[in-house]
Amino acid sequence: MPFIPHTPQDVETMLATIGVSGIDDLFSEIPANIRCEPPKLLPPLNEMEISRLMTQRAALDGGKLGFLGAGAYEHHIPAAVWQITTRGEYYSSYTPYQAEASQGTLQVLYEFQSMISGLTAMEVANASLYDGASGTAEAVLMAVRCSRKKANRIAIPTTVNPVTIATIRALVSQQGIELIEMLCTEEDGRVDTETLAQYNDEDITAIIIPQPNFFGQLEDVDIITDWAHSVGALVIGMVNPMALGILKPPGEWGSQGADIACGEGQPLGIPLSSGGPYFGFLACQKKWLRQLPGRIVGRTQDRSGKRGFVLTMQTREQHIRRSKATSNICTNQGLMTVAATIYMAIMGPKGLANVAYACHENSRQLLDVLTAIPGVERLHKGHFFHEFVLKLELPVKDVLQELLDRGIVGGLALAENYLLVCATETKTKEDIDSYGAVLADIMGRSES
Amino acid sequence: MPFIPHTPQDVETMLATIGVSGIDDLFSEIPANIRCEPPKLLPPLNEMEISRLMTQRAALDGGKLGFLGAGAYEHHIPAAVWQITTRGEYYSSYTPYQAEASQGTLQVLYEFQSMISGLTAMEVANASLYDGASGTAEAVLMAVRCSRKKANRIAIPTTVNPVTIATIRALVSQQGIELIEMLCTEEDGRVDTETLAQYNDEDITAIIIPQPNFFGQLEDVDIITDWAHSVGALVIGMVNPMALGILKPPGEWGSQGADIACGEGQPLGIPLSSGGPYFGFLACQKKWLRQLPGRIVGRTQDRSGKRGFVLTMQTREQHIRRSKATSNICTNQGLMTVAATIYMAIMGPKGLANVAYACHENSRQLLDVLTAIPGVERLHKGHFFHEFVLKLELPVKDVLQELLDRGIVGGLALAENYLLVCATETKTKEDIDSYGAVLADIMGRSES
Amino acid sequence: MSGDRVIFEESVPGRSNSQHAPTPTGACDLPQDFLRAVPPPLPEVSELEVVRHYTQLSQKNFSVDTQFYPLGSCTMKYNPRVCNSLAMLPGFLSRHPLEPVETGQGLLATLYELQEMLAEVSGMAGVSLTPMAGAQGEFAGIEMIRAYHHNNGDVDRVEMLVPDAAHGTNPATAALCGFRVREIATDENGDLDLASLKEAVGPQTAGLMLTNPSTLGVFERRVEEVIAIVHEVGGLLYYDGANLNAITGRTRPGDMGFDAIHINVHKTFSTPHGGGGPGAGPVGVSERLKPFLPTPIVTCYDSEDIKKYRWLSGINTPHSIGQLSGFMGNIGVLLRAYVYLRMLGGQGMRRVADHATLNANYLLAKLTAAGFTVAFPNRRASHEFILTLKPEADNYSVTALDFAKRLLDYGFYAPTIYFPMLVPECMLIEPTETESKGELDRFVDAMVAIRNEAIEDPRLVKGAPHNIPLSGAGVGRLDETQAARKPDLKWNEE
Amino acid sequence: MSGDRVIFEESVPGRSNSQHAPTPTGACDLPQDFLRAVPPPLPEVSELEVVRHYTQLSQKNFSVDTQFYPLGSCTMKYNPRVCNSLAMLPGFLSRHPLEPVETGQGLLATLYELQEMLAEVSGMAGVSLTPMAGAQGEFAGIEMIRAYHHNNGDVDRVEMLVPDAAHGTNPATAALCGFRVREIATDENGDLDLASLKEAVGPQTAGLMLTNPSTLGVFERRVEEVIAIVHEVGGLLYYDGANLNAITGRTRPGDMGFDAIHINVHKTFSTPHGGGGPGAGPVGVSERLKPFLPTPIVTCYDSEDIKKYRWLSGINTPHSIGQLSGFMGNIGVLLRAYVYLRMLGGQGMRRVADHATLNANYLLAKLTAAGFTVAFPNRRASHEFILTLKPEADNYSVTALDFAKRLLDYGFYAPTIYFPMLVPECMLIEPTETESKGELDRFVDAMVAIRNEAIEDPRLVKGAPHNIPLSGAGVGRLDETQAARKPDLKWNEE
Ligand SMILES: Cc1ncc(COP(=O)(O)O)c(C=O)c1O
Ligand SMILES: Cc1ncc(COP(=O)(O)O)c(C=O)c1O
Repeated sequence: MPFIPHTPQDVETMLATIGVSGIDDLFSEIPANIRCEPPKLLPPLNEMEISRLMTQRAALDGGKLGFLGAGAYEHHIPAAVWQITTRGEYYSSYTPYQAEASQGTLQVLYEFQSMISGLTAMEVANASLYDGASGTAEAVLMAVRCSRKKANRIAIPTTVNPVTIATIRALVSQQGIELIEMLCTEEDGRVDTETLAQYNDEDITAIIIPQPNFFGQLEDVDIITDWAHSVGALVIGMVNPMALGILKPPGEWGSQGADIACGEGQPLGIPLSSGGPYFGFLACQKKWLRQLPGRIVGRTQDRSGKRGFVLTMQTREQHIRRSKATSNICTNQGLMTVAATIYMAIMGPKGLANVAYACHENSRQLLDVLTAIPGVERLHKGHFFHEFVLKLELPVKDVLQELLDRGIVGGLALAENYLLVCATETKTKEDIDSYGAVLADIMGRSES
Repeated sequence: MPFIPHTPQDVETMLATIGVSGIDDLFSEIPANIRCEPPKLLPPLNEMEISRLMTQRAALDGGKLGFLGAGAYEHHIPAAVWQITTRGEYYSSYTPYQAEASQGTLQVLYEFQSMISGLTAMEVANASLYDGASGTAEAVLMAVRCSRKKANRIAIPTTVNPVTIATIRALVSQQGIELIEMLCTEEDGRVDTETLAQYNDEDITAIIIPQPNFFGQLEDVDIITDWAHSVGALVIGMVNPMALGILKPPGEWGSQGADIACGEGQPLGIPLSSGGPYFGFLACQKKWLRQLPGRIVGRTQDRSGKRGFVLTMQTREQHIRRSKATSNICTNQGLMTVAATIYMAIMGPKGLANVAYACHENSRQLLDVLTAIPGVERLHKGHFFHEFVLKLELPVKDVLQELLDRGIVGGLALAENYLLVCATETKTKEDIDSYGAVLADIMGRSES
Repeated sequence: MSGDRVIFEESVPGRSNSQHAPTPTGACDLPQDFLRAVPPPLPEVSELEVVRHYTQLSQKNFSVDTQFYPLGSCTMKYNPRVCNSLAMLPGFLSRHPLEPVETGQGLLATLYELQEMLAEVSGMAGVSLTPMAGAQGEFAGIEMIRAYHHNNGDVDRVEMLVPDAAHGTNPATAALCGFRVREIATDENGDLDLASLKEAVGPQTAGLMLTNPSTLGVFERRVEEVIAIVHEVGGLLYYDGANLNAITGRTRPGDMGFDAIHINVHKTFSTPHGGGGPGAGPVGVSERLKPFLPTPIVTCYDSEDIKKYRWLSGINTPHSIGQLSGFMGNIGVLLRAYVYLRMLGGQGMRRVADHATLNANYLLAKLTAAGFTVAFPNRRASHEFILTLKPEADNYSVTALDFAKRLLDYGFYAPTIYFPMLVPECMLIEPTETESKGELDRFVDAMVAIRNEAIEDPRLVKGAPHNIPLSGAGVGRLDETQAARKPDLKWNEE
Repeated sequence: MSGDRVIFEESVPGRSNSQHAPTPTGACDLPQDFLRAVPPPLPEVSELEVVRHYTQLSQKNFSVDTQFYPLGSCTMKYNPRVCNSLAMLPGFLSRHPLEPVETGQGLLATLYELQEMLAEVSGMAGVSLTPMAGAQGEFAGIEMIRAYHHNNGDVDRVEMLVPDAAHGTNPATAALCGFRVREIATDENGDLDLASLKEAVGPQTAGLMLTNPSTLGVFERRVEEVIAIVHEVGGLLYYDGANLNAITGRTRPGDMGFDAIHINVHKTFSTPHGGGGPGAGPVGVSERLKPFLPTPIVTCYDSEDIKKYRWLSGINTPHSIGQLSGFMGNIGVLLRAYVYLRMLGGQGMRRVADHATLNANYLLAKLTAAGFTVAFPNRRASHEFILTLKPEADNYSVTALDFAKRLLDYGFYAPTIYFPMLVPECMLIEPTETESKGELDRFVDAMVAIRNEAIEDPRLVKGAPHNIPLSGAGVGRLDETQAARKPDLKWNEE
């Protein structure tokens, strides 16, 4: 019996101790008419068989030369990260309710909070949420709780990832929150700081500022932040944590800094994995601490004064506050934060900055190579981090299919002729040139 | 600087503490004319780059449907085995000289010795040697030390793996040991028990009995053992430990049992890995304990009576006995024994027996399928474990090449027309049928 | 020992691991305005120090891989190691979520089969795998109920009924979905109080959230009646699947009559808890809620006799409550669940419930025989059960918390304590099916030994833990009050 | 705690893990004579119990990944984790050793480049990777020397010279190769005593085995003279490469004039020690010994402008001393060494020696300043150095062994003690280049603290260890005498 240690003799002894004659008796309280037969599932496989099956399936997937970003990014992950993260003691423990027997996880989370706080330049951080998109929805709910305004109106620029917007909509619409679209400039693909005054009277509770934004462009975060604060709106900085290796952190945006910082943690040591598990991070200024959802770890001491760590501020949480909790989140993405913490510790400030630079450099190089091809040009002006939008003279869908047939995942189709492209530090000059050569070939063939 | 923690500031402080002005000064005792420049090596790669290179290289290798055995065997290895074995505490520790801080490794080795003793039915076992072949050479040297005979004559049947014989020759020939070839029957591919008496007057020190033998055949171990003992020769049982899941263990051969048991440990949870690292095991009757080479772990207690484990019987070893040691072995295959111990613990008696049965069953099935093909027949009569020799009407070399072109590693060419083939529990009916179909096709095409 | 320090205490300015980052070839072209003035204050430590630090820290955790972990409601069973290796195969790890489905047919086939198998195990008509954990599954389920009512023009159903014994996520989720929460009482045998239920239902009722077996460790015997009462008034029924491990292959929420459920795959399907996640909380629904399932969902079609798979979302699913996260859910977790399910098969799923229940009832019988007080003595335990240590607290002033802390010294993780809140000094014990009889017996011995200590030397127990068998000198009982009063939530150079 | 028991104590008859073994379809057809009468007495435990047991046991080890491990002569540096992942890629793991070279071009290219790089680092003309560890490398080297002499008809060279400070494997190897061992004395500064050497050499001399820097932690300054003396009489020179970490990129055995060497890749090239192995001991030789290299060796040729690789053995290598093991050596270990070497490059190899030497000399300086006695005070330390604790033993009757055991309590693995035997109460300390200054400082603090304890409370030190920071309650000082007197070498049900 896979994973069940009992011998028939054990079972017999145990049944006798309980005082029943068979296992069926243990289920006597289930009404007879809702009892069922064992489910009809695919036939069971032993470990050797399932290993072979999954190995075959995995061999069908992935492994392409990829230039896709759009919210999830391929980065080098030091081998140490996952070899340590998957150690049984991290992997198979629960949320650290018994602090004294969970100091490993607790200290890692404390270090994680410290690193996220440092990276975002915010005063406090929680110990993770599900992912970047749902975490941004939590940031919205939090902003609404923090604000004294009656109307709950959240300004969201169209430069925010549309899936993130949809997720926010799905998760917060029941709270009477209104999402207000803020248009961006066509030329720049970013929030038009000239026209911010249009929203002065909209009674905005908070604004989400993406940096870099969905198109890879860098927003004028200082101006937008100061404007938002001038109209009494809170600022939610939605950031790529890898970019923060070099970019100005939300805590330093404008004259006061953002109020809340959130984002997708995946770039920090988490594999692409077809979309998950990743993790969301959330940080804020200390004054909003009691509105921060999710687990929080604090440092304390034992009776002899020895340092230790515990889950704290639990009166915000659902298991204590129930329907009045700051969030319903319980299980979060714990193990991902272990990986991210180890990743950040290995990379350090210099490593993170160098990777961020390399991403930027590579994407600039890619831009040069691709826009040298006739029929390919960049859509926007202005600065970008490691993604940009191309305008192609051919239908993007067809181009992507041809690229794929030649082993290249070319980017994300945004519209008929627009293509969002990314190059991280993982791309070599040869990779970039090979994308260029293949694309040139595709574009050229259509010319003739 | 990869893997070096010092900052320039650290280096300066340290040099100052030492009282020198530069690192060069630390090498002042090396005569000037033998100093060198840094070696000219391939250019350094960062972790991302080397990972990509090795992944590309690994992708070139392996992954075939394989029917090769001949001393190394593909078996299912439970995932738990290597996930635990590569934990840093096992992986990055040294030979357990400081017992109190090495109880993990020591207890594992004690358990390993216990399991190997049990499997072979011998009284004591050591904690591993390099591999099966060199371990057999150690067994030969050991037998010579144990024996009171003047002449050092070791009988080796031709049913022993020829590479093992070559290895023994390379390793023991300096000791004035004579290796005497014992012919096998052509029909059976095993030691001819009828003609043993021929060797009665050869003054044999010890005989090596392989079970199963190189051709996969089962030797009449009881008869040979009793005969050897009757002429005062020691018996070295060279066994496949997986086969011992069902086969009679050396300790029970004949009326007294073998004196020494040795073999290649690879089948016990070690991946094929193009040949290593594997491990050799060596077990013997207690009376020969002081002649047993290699590390040995013993149980003892601390001052409060608490159970603990230490390296013991070290007066046999080179670091104490120097030129009079039982062997020069120092570093052995420690980590492999951790894997093997975990493997044996997971499999248990029933699991090991079932795998052994399945190997046997599959190879019988394979035999049926292959010998149904015209031009293919079995060379020997008699019982085999999980390997057998085929006689092909076509040159084996060409057939193997054709098989390989179609993704199948068909076995080992023994001679122009002889092919040694193996099927372990990893082969499904489809695998076997597909070998059959492809071979039939190859054999058939040549007919026409 | 590095693990006794915080990683920042190992930091030396200027240190870096150059093997992990390309050296920049030139200066950055971005204007200063966009850039950070100072580098992020991350620790500057060598790779060896990182490995040493986090390896040592790991040794300071109890876990299923190292200890018996009878944490009630959490189903801390063995997480097969093979699930980890197979979910982390390079093909799965390297694929970008937005790649075309052509590059993900292996994954999609797997997810599709998982959807089908979860539907079969739970008896539901449709499944979406996307929720990230139980609580998000609850959100999806309750949102679907809301969407269903709204779709019927039934917009005045503003109340969600929740038993008082329910897990905190239930009321929190209902509130998040905009419902007013109404609590329903429990009777003295742990069943839902039908009188309160009848009194509570009405046209304002959107639905009822039920955990069955409940968090009290007993099966809701009148579940059909409960369901009938709610359905009668037009409400829908939500099943919290956290305790599914108790009933797999014995009964199914779908057969009981539930409309929506979530499944904590990190409980019943043995994916790891990872010190707090990630898990996954697939939702299953009855036929009428299928159009509302969250996206994406995997669908299957035949193409030239080959099964092909693709995602359903957006335009294909107009009534869906939408997407709950940035991509497709916790794929890696779902892969682990698939491997587990495939290894067990249908009979295996029944064996899970059988042996989980056997272990709980055995432990219950032994602890009862040893003189401990059971919360619901007239009931059969499900896969877990509740002790009340009120007698011990009254007689020796040693509380459930003290017992819990002292168990750590004995090398056992503590059961869940003070939840559910209904039972005073309660201890919710869930052994799971993967623990051996020997381990259960040792746990009983420890409980008895602690009670003896409580009698003979209560301060010993109240001062626990004293000597947790952990590396690097464990800590003693930690001061949680100080932690909350003066929050120290990040490292500041002292 | 499972780790406090032996796995056999967890065994319950009849238990098995059916997920790992196919169920037999029929009865075995083999005659009873061939079969075992009773199943092998392996433990019968569940997979969870196995995982728990061996995970707990691992926590009872000190290791580089968890502690400073300054074990002299052993080069316990950081073993990069990436070497492990890349060596364990499925393509490498799944290949059978006897497969045709077509299926192993990735591996063979790697091994070929490794051969070339090791030749360059050591300054030798040819390399064979096949020896399984240092001692087997020694065997290969000494055998080649023997073969060389025999090939020259020079059969009367029956003596191998070995310094008295040499590692035990040196004389043991020489004996195994059939040589008479003759010890050469060391002078008071740790150099070889040239007078004894000159006296010892003659027509009977087959060669000299030298470790340089020697196991005394100092560089043999007159190495050229030593070599000349031996060459003069027709003997060859063997270099024991265990201490190569001290000189990489600074000097090369080949340039010194050695004829044969081995390299412990598990030392200098940072492959793990695995609690006792596996390692690998490639041998390098000068031009004249190349024909004698053990097989197989990888060779490279061009085929249609593509580099192809194949094994050299048997017929291609008529003078070879032959094959030393069943297949090709410890391939997985060699792969790890390759990855390490590629990450470091030539400059990196020099940095290794530089910083290993820096760390040793720094530690030496600090310990000297703290009042400890150095064995060779007039010498520069190489990558390791020797303290003699004779003064402490004489004054406080606290020995090197006591210091070693007490260091464990402080969370440090102990340096090598009582080797080399020349120095009384010796402690051979090798910090390696991967340890930080902070860690070295802490080690000095611990040594000083222990000496203070020795002065104030010698019994504390003599009774150590007392509280090793290990999981599952460490043991106290173990009785080795009892272990050897009444060997208990395997589990017998008590
Ligand atoms: C009864 C019950 N319901 C819901 C949940 C919430 O599930 P999750 O933690 O996966 O969000 C839990 C988890 O502990 C639970 O025990
Ligand atoms: C100086 C010296 N020579 C030789 C050896 C033997 O090497 P191995 O243990 O790899 O066989 C060692 C190992 O400790 C050593 O230190």
